[in-house]
Amino acid sequence: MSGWAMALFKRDLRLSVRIGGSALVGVLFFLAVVTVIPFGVGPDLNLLARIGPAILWIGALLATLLGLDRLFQADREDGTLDLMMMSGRPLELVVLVKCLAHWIATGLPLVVAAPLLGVFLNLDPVSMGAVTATLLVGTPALTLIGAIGASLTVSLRRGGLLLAVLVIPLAIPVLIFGVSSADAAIHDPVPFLTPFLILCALTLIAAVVGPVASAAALRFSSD
Amino acid sequence: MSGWAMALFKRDLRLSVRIGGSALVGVLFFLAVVTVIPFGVGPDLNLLARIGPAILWIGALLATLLGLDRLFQADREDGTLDLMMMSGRPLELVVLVKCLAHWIATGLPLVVAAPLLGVFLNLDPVSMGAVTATLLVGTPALTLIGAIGASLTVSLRRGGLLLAVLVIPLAIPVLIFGVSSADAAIHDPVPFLTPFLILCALTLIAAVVGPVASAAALRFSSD
Amino acid sequence: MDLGPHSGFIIASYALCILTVLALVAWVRIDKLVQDRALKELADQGIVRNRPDTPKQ
Amino acid sequence: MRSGFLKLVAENLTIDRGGRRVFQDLSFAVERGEALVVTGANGIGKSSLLRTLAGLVPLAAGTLRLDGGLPDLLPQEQAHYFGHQDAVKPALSVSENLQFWQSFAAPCEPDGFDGGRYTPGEALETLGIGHTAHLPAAYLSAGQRRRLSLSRLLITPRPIWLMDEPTSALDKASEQQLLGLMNTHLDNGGVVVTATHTDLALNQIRTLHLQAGDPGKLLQEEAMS
Amino acid sequence: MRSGFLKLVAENLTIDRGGRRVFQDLSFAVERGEALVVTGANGIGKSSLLRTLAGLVPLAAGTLRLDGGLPDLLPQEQAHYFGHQDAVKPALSVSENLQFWQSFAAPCEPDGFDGGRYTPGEALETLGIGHTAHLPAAYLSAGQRRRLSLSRLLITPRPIWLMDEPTSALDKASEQQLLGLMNTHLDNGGVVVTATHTDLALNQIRTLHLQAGDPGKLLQEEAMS
Amino acid sequence: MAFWDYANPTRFLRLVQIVLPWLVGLCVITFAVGLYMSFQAPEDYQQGQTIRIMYIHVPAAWLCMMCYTVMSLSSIGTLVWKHPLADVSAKSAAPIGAAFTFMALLTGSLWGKPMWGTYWVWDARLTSVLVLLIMYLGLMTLWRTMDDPIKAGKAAAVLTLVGALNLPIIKFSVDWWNTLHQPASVVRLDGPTIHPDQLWPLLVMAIAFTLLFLVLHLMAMRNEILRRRVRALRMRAASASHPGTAAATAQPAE
Ligand code: HEM
Ligand SMILES: Nc1ncnc2c1ncn2[C@@H]1O[C@H](COP(=O)(O)OP(=O)(O)OP(=O)(O)O)[C@@H](O)[C@H]1O
Ligand SMILES: Nc1ncnc2c1ncn2[C@@H]1O[C@H](COP(=O)(O)OP(=O)(O)OP(=O)(O)O)[C@@H](O)[C@H]1O
Ligand SMILES: [Mg+2]
Ligand SMILES: [Mg+2]
Repeated sequence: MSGWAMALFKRDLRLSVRIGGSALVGVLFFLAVVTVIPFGVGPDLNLLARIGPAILWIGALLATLLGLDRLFQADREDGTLDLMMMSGRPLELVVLVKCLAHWIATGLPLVVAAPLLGVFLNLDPVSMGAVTATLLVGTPALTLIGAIGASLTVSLRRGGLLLAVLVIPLAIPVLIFGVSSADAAIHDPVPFLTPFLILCALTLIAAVVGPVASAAALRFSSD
Repeated sequence: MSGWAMALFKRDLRLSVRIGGSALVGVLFFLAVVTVIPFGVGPDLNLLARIGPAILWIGALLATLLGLDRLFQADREDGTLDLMMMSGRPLELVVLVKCLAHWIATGLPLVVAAPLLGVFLNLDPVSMGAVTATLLVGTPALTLIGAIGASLTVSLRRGGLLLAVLVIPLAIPVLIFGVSSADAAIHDPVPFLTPFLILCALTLIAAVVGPVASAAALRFSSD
Repeated sequence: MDLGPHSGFIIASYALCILTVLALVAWVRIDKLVQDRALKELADQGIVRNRPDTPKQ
Repeated sequence: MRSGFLKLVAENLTIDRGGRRVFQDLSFAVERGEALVVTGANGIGKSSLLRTLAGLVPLAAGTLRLDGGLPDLLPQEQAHYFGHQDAVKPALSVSENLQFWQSFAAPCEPDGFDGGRYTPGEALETLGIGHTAHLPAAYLSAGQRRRLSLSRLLITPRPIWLMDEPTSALDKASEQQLLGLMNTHLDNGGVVVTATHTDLALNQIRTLHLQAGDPGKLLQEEAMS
Repeated sequence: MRSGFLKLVAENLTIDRGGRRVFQDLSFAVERGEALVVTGANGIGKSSLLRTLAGLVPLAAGTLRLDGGLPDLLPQEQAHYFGHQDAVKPALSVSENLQFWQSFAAPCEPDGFDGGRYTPGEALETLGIGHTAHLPAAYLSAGQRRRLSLSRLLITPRPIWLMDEPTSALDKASEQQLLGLMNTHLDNGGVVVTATHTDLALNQIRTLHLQAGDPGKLLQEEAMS
Repeated sequence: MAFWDYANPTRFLRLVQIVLPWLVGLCVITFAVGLYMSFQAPEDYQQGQTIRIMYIHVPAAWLCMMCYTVMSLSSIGTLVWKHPLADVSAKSAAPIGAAFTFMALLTGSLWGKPMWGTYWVWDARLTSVLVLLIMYLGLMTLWRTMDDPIKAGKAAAVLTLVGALNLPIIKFSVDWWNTLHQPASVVRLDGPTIHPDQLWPLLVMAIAFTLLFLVLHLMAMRNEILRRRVRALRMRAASASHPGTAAATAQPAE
């Protein structure tokens, strides 16, 4: 990473860590969603084990998307975003670096927390490993796709919910392949690798489409 | 309602309707969550019907809580909240009226949408009716309890997720009795009325505790 | 005309579709009325467009 | 100088903000018809003082009372606060904004103070934005929004006006108009407390100059004109 | 007056904001060593003009170029923007804030402009907030934050300074210091474009007074010494 | 006259004024004929009378996809050519598209109950239509939430185009996920497989639906242009009486 990108990366990471532990809030939300579902569904352990990977994925999806609203908003509100656009650095890369830092601060903790939460859901070690692996590969895609929503709603105060609504349709393929490769790992006959590779491909696509669309939206929103 | 309360109520309702249809965003999020869950859980209609009431309740819980972050924040950011505290009106009542307006604008549409979403989850008419009835009685409690979170996070920009994390533990009793009375209506042997009455009681308690705690938090946050 | 055992579904789908279309028509018509009224209100205050033929932007 | 009964008295005010003492043992009194102009360098505590008078920042020590006001109301319930934020809702029309505040804020007219009692329409006309009454407030320019915010002070009579840099972001013409309104309020028997960086042409001025000093004491009070 | 090559040229600028035309066919040029002071009533479009020069508001028509600048950079990439917002992160320390901007913003020193090249430490010292370097920026008062924001302009040399009401919220002493810095920048061969409601004591001033008028003709430009 | 000359909203309004009555008439006639034909058509040997639902279900389903195509093309117009009518077109197409999607879902579910025994299954095609509905509604919300129409148009254009990329992905991934719905039988490489007695009413109804879309779209676009005029004029009204605080030229951009 060149100097400016590294500086940006470090700054964003520092901010995430220092400001009220965004990471913590994300993980707590994940935890809250995952614990609330058994209260609704009932304490049937077989059922929970069966829908466990789905619960973890849906929890991670919501936690990621709902935590993204401040990705650009904070920078916009204090004028930093304006200066970034004048900085002479390619905005697409700026977005990519910010997404990376954001994912490390908030996505990675979710991935780390997933196996622990898996215990609550009565997941066996294989499924736990599979879900964690798919989350590791898939959550970056969620962050990158979510960045599009974040830049579309950057000027709106009430971002969170709207962002999720806009982005969920875009994130559905990621969810499908995430859950289906986790399921594939559990039910032996189906091959694990095919959906997993598709998931990887989706993440790579998102790494291109996300920053490009997001930078375009940010440019249009400047005013 | 006395004159000032009516004025406040009308104003808040007008604002919710005019500002980008907050109601619409909440319902859309509800729809999106309910749609996303089968992608995770799988398309098994029996399973979906079984966990249907839970899905609807969890969707409504999240939509309500995540939509609450602007309940006081908008008023705080533009200085309205300061003036409200100087207005010579009891802050508890102000909070209550605001919650009422907010529930009508965003909670009621969720209740109305619930039966439609029930179709996607293969709910039979009885469960649909039961879930809708429990939501009608229970969502006001969610709004009122959420108001506490909203006033605790009023000065924090990154409200949505944090609010949900703070409030979900408080809202779990509502969720439990909501889902269990909906389930009771479906599986005949268990009486429907007992959990339903408890749910009503919870709403009444929330109508007292919510505004009082919320007003206290708002007073402390003024600065 | 006999629509068979499922006539309810057929009639319901036609009826609901017609309702939806009517709602759409009502939406455009009412919207038009609202905008026309607003324009007229502004015109009464003497505020009219002064560049009737220049393209926007 | 007309001397009346209404009197805002602050005794030994001490304020902490963000865990830091902003000022300590500040005492002053302002009578009806008088304007207290608070001056001082950046960050010295002018806004904090005004927000304290408005009851928005809690007192760490000291007392604040309004002699001659309505006894069952707190001082801040008899005051208007006009600060940096406009409390204008862009989605409501100008008159909806104003009507809300008229119905919502309790008026207060103690003896010896005559609030004027403008209707919303009159207030908007007075401030020169009557023609915008039916437009959404979103269409107002910054200056017009500020005037809309100001008209709040005219429709609900309250004897004390707390104004934090009231002329900021106003051009010269609007500034004159504002000073006129403040002088009228003083003539009606009201009290004005205002923080400012510029000189204001008000009738009865007392200046409170805050300045950094020993932790203990930091004010000079002088009566002018 | 030193005359150099560097020249910011705006031709027939037209700006729409929020679907409304703010101004039309505005042309001017500022050379190195010159300050263009933009004045006018509230809401007339001063800030909009500066934001246009900063590339933040899209042009509806017209062109903007920097003669004598680096050819492969856009004009806004050779400019600093100092507006109402401070771009200060309260959670970072003062020097972390500054170091980030030093690494992030690309410097630009075209011929005939000497940027000075302060280190972050020197810049903070120059602005009198050196002692706060290791404090979180959250502890700064409004005026100190503004000075921190200003030090950004010193550490990354760029020839054009776009300053929107730079003296707002500053007390008298800080204002003098700011004017000194602006004059130094002009002497170094830079360009300053600033919007203001007050008079600024700068060396080489050209005034651009915006005022409402017939579409088309709306500006008086006068060169003052 | 080149199409480009209609770029001007005023001229576009004039054109609408002329074309609209004819279109409305044509639309009503086609609907009359189409509805008549669809109730005259013989019943299906498999699906019985419920085949009549097809004559509204399939056109609505086609139209909801076409509408998104129109929006995507308009979005390209907004972003690439900055065509002044493009975002007006995209914005006014969204509610219509949402309504058609709703109709397709509605008729499909009502057809599903007698055919499949349930109103809804999480099948590939059904689910992707549901996702399309969410996308329409999301776009509409985005438009409503941003008050500056120009900025809203650009933001929505970005989202529309990303969504357009996403739709085929959803279609394929969901296909992979679960399938139950009918395979294509009209638009096929080897020619339609359904009986001509059923095909004709279907085609007439499809034309009628397309005309309906055109009529509604033109009317909605006209409303949108008027709405922007009102907005511009109101902004001018806000400043008109006070040149001192007015912008330099108080001219509407619209
Ligand atoms: C809510 C449920 C349904 C939805 C959302 C839906 C959606 C669609 C869509 C999008 C198309 C157009 C596909 C294309 O042309 O590529 C279509 C066509 C069609 N649908 Fe459905 N459908 C639903 C239920 C049903 C049911 C229950 C039936 C009958 C059993 C049915 C029968 C058909 C037929 C015959 C076509 C025409 C296929 C062709 O010729 O291409 N649909 N539907
Ligand atoms: N919300 C707050 N929380 C904590 N501390 C604050 C807050 N607002 C201000 N302060 C601190 O209180 C002190 C006084 O600030 P205040 O805003 O009252 O100054 P001021 O005199 O109004 O300055 P200015 O001329 O810049 O308006 C400053 O040291 C500031 O850092
Ligand atoms: N973000 C925005 N979106 C839409 N319109 C805007 C925006 N900002 C300003 N305007 C409009 O553009 C016009 C010019 O505003 P601008 O802020 O440039 O004025 P100004 O001359 O800087 O005024 P002031 O002296 O109050 O700073 C005003 O009519 C304003 O309503
Ligand atoms: Mg202050
Ligand atoms: Mg300005």
